Amino acid sequence: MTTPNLVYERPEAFTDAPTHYCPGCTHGVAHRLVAEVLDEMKVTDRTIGVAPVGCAVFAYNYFDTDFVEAPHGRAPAMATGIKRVLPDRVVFTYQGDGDLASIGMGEIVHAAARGENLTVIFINNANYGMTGGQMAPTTLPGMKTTSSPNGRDVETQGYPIKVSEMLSTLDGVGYCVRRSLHDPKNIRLAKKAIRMAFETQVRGLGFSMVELLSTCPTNWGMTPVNSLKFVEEHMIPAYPLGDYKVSDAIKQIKI
Amino acid sequence: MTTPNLVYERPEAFTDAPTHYCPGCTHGVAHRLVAEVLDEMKVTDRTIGVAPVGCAVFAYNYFDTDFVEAPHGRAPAMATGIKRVLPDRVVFTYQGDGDLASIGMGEIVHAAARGENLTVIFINNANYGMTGGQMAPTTLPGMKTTSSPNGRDVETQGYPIKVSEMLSTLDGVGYCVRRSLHDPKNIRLAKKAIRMAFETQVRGLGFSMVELLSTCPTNWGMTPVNSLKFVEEHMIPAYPLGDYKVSDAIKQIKI
Amino acid sequence: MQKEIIIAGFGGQGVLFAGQVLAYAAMDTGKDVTWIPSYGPEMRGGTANCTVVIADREIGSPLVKNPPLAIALNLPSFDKYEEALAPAGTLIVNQSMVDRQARRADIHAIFVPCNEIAEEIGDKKLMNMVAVGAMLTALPEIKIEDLEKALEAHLPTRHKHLLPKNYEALKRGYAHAQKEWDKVPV
Amino acid sequence: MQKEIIIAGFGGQGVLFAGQVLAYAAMDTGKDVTWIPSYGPEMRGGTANCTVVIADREIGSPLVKNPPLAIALNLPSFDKYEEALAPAGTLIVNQSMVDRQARRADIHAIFVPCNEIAEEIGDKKLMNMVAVGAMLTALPEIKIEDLEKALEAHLPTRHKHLLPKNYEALKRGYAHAQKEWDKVPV
Amino acid sequence: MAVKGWIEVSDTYCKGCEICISACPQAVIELNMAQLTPKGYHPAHTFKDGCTGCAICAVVCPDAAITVYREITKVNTPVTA
Amino acid sequence: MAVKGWIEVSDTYCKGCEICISACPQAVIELNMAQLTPKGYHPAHTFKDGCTGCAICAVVCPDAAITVYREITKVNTPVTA
Amino acid sequence: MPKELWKGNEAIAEAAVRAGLEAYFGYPITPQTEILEYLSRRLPELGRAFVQAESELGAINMVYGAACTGVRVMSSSSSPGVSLMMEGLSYIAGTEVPAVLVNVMRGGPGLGNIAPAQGDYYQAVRGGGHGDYPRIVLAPASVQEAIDLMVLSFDLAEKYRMITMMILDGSVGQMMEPAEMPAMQEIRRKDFKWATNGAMNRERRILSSIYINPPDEEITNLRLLSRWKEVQNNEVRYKEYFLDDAEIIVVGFGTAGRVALSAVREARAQGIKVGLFRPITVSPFPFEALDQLTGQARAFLVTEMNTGQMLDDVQLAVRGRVPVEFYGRTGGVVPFPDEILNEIQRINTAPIAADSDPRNAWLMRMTAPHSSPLPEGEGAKR
Amino acid sequence: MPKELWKGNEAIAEAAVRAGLEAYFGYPITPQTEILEYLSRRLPELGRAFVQAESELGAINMVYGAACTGVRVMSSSSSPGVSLMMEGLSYIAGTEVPAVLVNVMRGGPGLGNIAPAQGDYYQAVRGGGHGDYPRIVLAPASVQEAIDLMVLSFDLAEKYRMITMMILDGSVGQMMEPAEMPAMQEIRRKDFKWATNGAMNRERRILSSIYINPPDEEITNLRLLSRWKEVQNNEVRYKEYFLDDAEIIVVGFGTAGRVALSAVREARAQGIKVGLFRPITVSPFPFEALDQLTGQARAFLVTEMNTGQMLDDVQLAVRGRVPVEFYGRTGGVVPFPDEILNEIQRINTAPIAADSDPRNAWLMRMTAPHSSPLPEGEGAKR
Ligand SMILES: Cc1ncc(C[n+]2csc(CCOP(=O)(O)OP(=O)(O)O)c2C)c(N)n1
Ligand SMILES: Cc1ncc(C[n+]2csc(CCOP(=O)(O)OP(=O)(O)O)c2C)c(N)n1
Ligand code: SF4
Ligand code: SF4
Ligand code: SF4
Ligand code: SF4
Ligand code: SF4
Ligand code: SF4
Ligand SMILES: [Mg+2]
Ligand SMILES: [Mg+2]
Repeated sequence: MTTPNLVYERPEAFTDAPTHYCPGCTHGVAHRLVAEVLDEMKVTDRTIGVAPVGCAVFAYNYFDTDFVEAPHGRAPAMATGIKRVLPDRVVFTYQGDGDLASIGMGEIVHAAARGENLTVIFINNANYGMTGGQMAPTTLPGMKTTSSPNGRDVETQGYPIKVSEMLSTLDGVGYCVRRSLHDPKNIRLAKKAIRMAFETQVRGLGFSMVELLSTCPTNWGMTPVNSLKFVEEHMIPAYPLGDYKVSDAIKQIKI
Repeated sequence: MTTPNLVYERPEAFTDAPTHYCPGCTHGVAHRLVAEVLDEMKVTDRTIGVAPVGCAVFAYNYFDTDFVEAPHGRAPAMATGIKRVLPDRVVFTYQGDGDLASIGMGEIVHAAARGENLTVIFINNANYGMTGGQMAPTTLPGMKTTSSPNGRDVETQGYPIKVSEMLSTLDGVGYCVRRSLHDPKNIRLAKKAIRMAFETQVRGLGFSMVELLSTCPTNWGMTPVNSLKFVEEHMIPAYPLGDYKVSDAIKQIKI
Repeated sequence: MQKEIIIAGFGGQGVLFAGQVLAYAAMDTGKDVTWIPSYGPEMRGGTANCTVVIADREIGSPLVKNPPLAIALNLPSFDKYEEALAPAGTLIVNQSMVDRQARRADIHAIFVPCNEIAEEIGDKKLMNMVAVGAMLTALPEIKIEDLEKALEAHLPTRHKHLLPKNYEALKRGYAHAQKEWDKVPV
Repeated sequence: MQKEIIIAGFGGQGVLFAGQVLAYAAMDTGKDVTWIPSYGPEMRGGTANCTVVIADREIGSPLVKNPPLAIALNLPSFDKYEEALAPAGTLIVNQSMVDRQARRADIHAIFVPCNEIAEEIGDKKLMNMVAVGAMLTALPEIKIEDLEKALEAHLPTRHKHLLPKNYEALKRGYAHAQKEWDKVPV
Repeated sequence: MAVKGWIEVSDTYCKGCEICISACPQAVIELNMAQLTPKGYHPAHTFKDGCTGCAICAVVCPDAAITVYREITKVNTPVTA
Repeated sequence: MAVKGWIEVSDTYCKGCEICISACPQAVIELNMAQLTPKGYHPAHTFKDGCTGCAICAVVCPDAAITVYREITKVNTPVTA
Repeated sequence: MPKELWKGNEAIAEAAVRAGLEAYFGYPITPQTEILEYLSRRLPELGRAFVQAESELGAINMVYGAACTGVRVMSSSSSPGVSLMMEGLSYIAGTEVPAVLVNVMRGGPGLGNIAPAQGDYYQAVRGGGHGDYPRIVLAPASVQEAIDLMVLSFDLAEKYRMITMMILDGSVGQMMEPAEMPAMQEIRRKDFKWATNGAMNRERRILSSIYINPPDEEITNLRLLSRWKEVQNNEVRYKEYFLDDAEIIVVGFGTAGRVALSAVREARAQGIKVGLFRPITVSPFPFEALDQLTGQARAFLVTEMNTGQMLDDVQLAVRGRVPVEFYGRTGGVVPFPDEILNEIQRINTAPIAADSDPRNAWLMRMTAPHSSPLPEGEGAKR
Repeated sequence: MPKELWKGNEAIAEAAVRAGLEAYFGYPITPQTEILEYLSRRLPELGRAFVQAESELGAINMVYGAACTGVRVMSSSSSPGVSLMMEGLSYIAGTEVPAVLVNVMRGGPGLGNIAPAQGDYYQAVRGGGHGDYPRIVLAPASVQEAIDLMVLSFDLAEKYRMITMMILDGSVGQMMEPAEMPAMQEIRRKDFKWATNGAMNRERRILSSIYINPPDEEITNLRLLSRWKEVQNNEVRYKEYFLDDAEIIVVGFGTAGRVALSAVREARAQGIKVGLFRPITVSPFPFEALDQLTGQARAFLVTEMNTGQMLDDVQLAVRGRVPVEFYGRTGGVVPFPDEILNEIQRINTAPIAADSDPRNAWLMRMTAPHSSPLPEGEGAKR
């Protein structure tokens, strides 16, 4: 912020490390938005992040905050452990759809049900990026992955789980919304949601989660730009964007 | 059915073994209803039950069907394993609220999401009966248990999980309803629901679950009769009875 | 010195507490002691028992197969521990709940109508203390006063008003057993 | 007989397939063979290499530290395997992608402009086959015809029409290397 | 109306929980304090006339301890809960 | 209107994914085929005038590779996505 | 502090509180639920953290999270629940954060039963989780020892940044014994240089068990092993009874060890030169002490409430120099002193050979119709 | 069948299919995901069951369920995933149903890395789950062996109603070698007298691991152990190389074993009388064969890709009669033959003492600045 005519620069809450993500992967966008929110809220020095097992396993390299790395799916439990002993710190998990919605289903539901004051950034990219593109609980019906080689057959391989809708049934949830990262407008909305989620936490208003529709150009076998189109044309219809739960107290928050 | 003037007798699908349940515990009623439905549908000899860890751990002693005993919470996974290799058998799990809604949350959500053709009998008695009355995910706010000695404090111990409501958000679910066992009318409705759930299974219409509000006189510290009143006065308001999901195909079923 | 005692009866008969009082008394008089309940699925009803070992050295096994001293508050316990008792051991039997004589000749079976005595005192529940009192006749290492002190020190405050009756139960049990011993051909 | 070969290059250069063709040829001529890729987080891009061991007996280690024979399809691989090569070993270097001479004097570095040759044949991708062909000059146990047969037998059907060009690549590589050997002071 | 029925309570199964007692619309059941089952419970029994064979007691009994009969007027097929 | 802006694309971060290119409302970005980043990508750059400093490219860039500037008319405080 | 009569499980819970336990995460399971129940009341009372987790998997990962912040944290469970913690334990070990776990073992495998057992020795000391990692394992045999070792657990875990596990069985958990509680320790949060508790006024920190580059992981493995050597040098603990002139040495831990004490006393009374060696740290195992005792011993008798697990470690220490015999009861059966006495007498009189697997002879005796302590004919039954 | 070039993981999958695999339940994890991916195509094609489970916990319990029906069923995973299966494995063992599990081990502990490792030996052979239970563990060193042992796994699991686990590492999983596939076995559902597949025309059956009465559980434990003795008598497998006149005997399983083969050959070429013993069944471990070899050996060298796990078993067999030395690489590092050759040469020339823990000397060598194979100075670093 030294140059007076600066309009946008890399957030301070980011480290200098280039990410290991594939070119065009919107994990990067999600990271940037979190970093921007940490900057705005000036909480970087009291934030502890919890990285998942998934493509974001190295998330700890990119944020200028303390970080721990959880076993696959267990980030909400680790975050609970941290938050319970350090209630004045800001604790967030960053989890993929395999991590959160498959192996970690028990942990996320219960962190939500307990109303843990945590913020969860949930990256729904409809597959297991890190292990090479297997089916995730969020894989679209008919979508080909390396473990649904003929396209996901809902009869034998199950139906997609709409995580935001599901978690919103829980009383411990303060804020639960779905956003997308496929274009500038939606990215701006996603950032606002992330901000609200962190605000929910710092005010002690319960569990907060932002589900972000994200791309996986590498495993989808598409260019980054086509991946964004895929999100718009196929993911959003299956996973409608919107506010699934915003408690009254949170609706009052002005930012 | 040898005596012509017989109005009611012990179901055939029951073995002769007296149950180990405490006097007045409605686990027994739930058992009897399942047995009656197996009788009516004449499927006893092709049914495989999956017992949980919980007070119903010995359920296998009471039904005249093949039975397996699952690790705590994993009955839906075991049932999936059985059903996938024996799709023409009738497979049901019988699970408590600790088993299904706490430790086994991941397994039940995913069996439901996959639309496994299983029937789940879910006994919600608001505590862990078998281990001596600890808090369950379904324990009512303020309710005293041996692990919420001052009454469940929702701020630190979380909010009750409404399992039927939550699972009904999943597309793989065909039939999901909540009933109660506290009086004759509701018991009759519960039995109808159990019948519908098994019908859902044998027709291959997806995952079916009946949540049954049940008593635990021993750990609630009440007489059996007062326990039934507690269900009516306190449980039902917190866990409204009703049909949470009945797929169109199932609505067509006439029994 | 080491003494092993089993106290057995139905769930509601105060078996575990009786053992605990004994353990407190032993501890307060400077002895080492272990108290261990039988636990298990039976916990939720049915029979209950506890084993108390009192010694003036580090105690090894807290469980004993053939105790030299036992209390049987009901018939199933009588059946079981009459058999298990060490030769020449003493078995305090709650006469109010059994309808037979002892079978073994190599043990001392001391019959005490615990229920009746307790009812005479005015509190049926003190039946267990009657039996403990009786047992002290075969456990010279612990005195009635030790038990009284233990009760005073460890009875929950809300039950403190029951102390006098507890003392009476101990004494009545002791006295009755004393008389029974006199009948025993030594 | 045992021969260890490492083939290394960028991810897209067909390194793994080159090794597999070699492995097929070895297998089809009755030899024992192992093919092992370097795998790991690098898989998703960057460098790749595979090790092929050919022998006429049960193969021990499928990995070798100092191979007697290697192909370096790019500069980082040249750097790495020039150092690792066993003394007196042969390194086939893709001259099209490196801009320096060999540093070690105790090895045979055979430079082959694989990209250019492949482009001459009309398919840039066959660069790997050019290199393999070149390598055969140092691997008398496998004949060009063995490789051709292996390609024919194992190339996916949809690529079968590319066989002639593959053969040509092998031969051109071989021929070029042959000439290079002639320059080597023996 | 006023059909005549009767029930049999099994000693093996009844645990004396009193649920049938509170459910019986005719209030004809009580615990038999004079009897102890092998498991040590006072079992339920009808202590006066008036049972209609409505089977409500059987429907609520957690231990499937009750068999219900009704006087034959026509041949019934058993109904279940 | 028609503010004048410019961007800087960091060599360290840009992976040549082309997302900024397709997002730029002024269509002034392309990959620089003449350049290779240390990681081996062709980085994005503006190839003609017309950048308004709208920052849309920065908002969509997954690698926070773009810094955006705008000609000073008044002193701006930076806005973020 | 004066002695009080404490129930094992509650004593463990209170001792942890006094040692500065700041957070407990657990899930009910018999026979250790009293620990959880006790703390569900006690910790909130003190303003400290208590969470009944959704599962043991949740619990161990909450422990993991809290441990990363540098506070004293624990969980407790029993056999099946502990099995569910294996991944988490391996992560904790790989991250080198201190954590304390209590396993009140029960009869297994599988659901088994809730009676006292020692079948999880292997899991505890050999590591049921994946990968190479050392962990300290303490085995109390009495309530007082459980209290003392509970406090020690936190100290050791912190000192070595290592999982410290206490294994006991339900009989110690359910038993009451006179015991002295330590004084209440004040909670002072130590400023560990590794703790991730928010990067205020310092460089940020990362805690993870990932070493994507194998050589880095190898260095980590060797660092863990080097630290383990320190533990082996400094922390071995055991108790000896009647060993001065003992020719037969009984080795048993926890309840099996104290039952053996009764048998040894009886045998001594009968004039048999027998002593008892009771490991308190089963990991680090007292290899050296046993090595030295091998000089004086004519035979060892290992007694466990399992089918022979610590037996391996005793054999590793004895290295075939004298016979090692085995006597076990399993599945929740607690041996009585007379059974062990029988074995001592047998060893004292019968000639025995140093066989490579003493389980064989034991199994034969257990399943033989005459000598077996099992109910008549049961040995052979399904 | 003619030989084909097979990739280890895919070969395992196809071999299982040919052995009659009726159902696979698994969860992706590197470096074994190809097994799952292969079967996700292959099994549905054959009308057999494939489910990508929600987790390894789900997977093992699906395996458990299917195993109860008597069909051939398996799962596969890698280290952290296998740790999550410990409770389920213990239940399966306690229920005595046959199940097959493949662990393609990776660097650990914790998340570690995905490189080849053998750090889960203890977990596999000593039992990472709670309670006493035996299990068969096979360790292939080549693709052909993996195929053959895969088929054998199902046979053994069924024959002994026991978990059969195959442990290998990512290098075998990723390697291609010429191998012969067995013929496709027809699926005939055997009518096991214990299978819970619906009580049509027979008495109903119950499968459970609960034995609430400790004596019943004890009988079960002894039954399992008796059956294990049978396995020990019948199923021990190993491979010997150059042992006839060997004075130094290298012992290694899986990849470490085959790397050692190269070293042994080289040492032989140098005139050193060295041989290789490669256990194929690491459980039952070939105690007897090693016991006998101890007669001829001057020293043993155990080599593993961990910090010394099978080492315990070798020491249990050798019983201190001759020195046992250790050389390990860990954390995903695969040793090269020359490293093992160095060790052989060292043992051949330097005088060595039979120390009780050969890990000590190894650790010293690994962390010493000069002799260490680690990058300069790394041994001491955090
Ligand atoms: C217990 C365990 N099981 C499986 C794995 C392997 N694994 C690593 S990442 C991953 C899935 C990641 O997918 P997702 O959470 O959707 O994240 P993404 O990579 O798509 O961002 C899996 C299965 C593991 N590391 N640990
Ligand atoms: C892995 C594991 N954790 C914990 C337990 C202990 N346990 C047995 S039953 C039970 C809870 C039972 O409660 P619920 O499922 O509600 O059944 P209920 O007894 O109330 O019918 C628990 C925690 C166990 N057996 N296994
Ligand atoms: S694999 Fe997919 S999700 Fe992972 S970094 Fe690459 S594009 Fe992103
Ligand atoms: S403890 Fe409760 S749930 Fe269990 S049998 Fe008794 S009353 Fe029923
Ligand atoms: S409801 Fe059943 S168990 Fe209860 S008292 Fe009546 S007959 Fe007996
Ligand atoms: S059948 Fe009806 S009337 Fe007769 S006892 Fe039962 S509830 Fe009462
Ligand atoms: S969006 Fe970012 S990373 Fe992608 S090309 Fe543009 S500047 Fe480079
Ligand atoms: S700032 Fe706006 S106009 Fe300028 S390059 Fe970026 S997107 Fe295009
Ligand atoms: Mg994903
Ligand atoms: Mg319950």
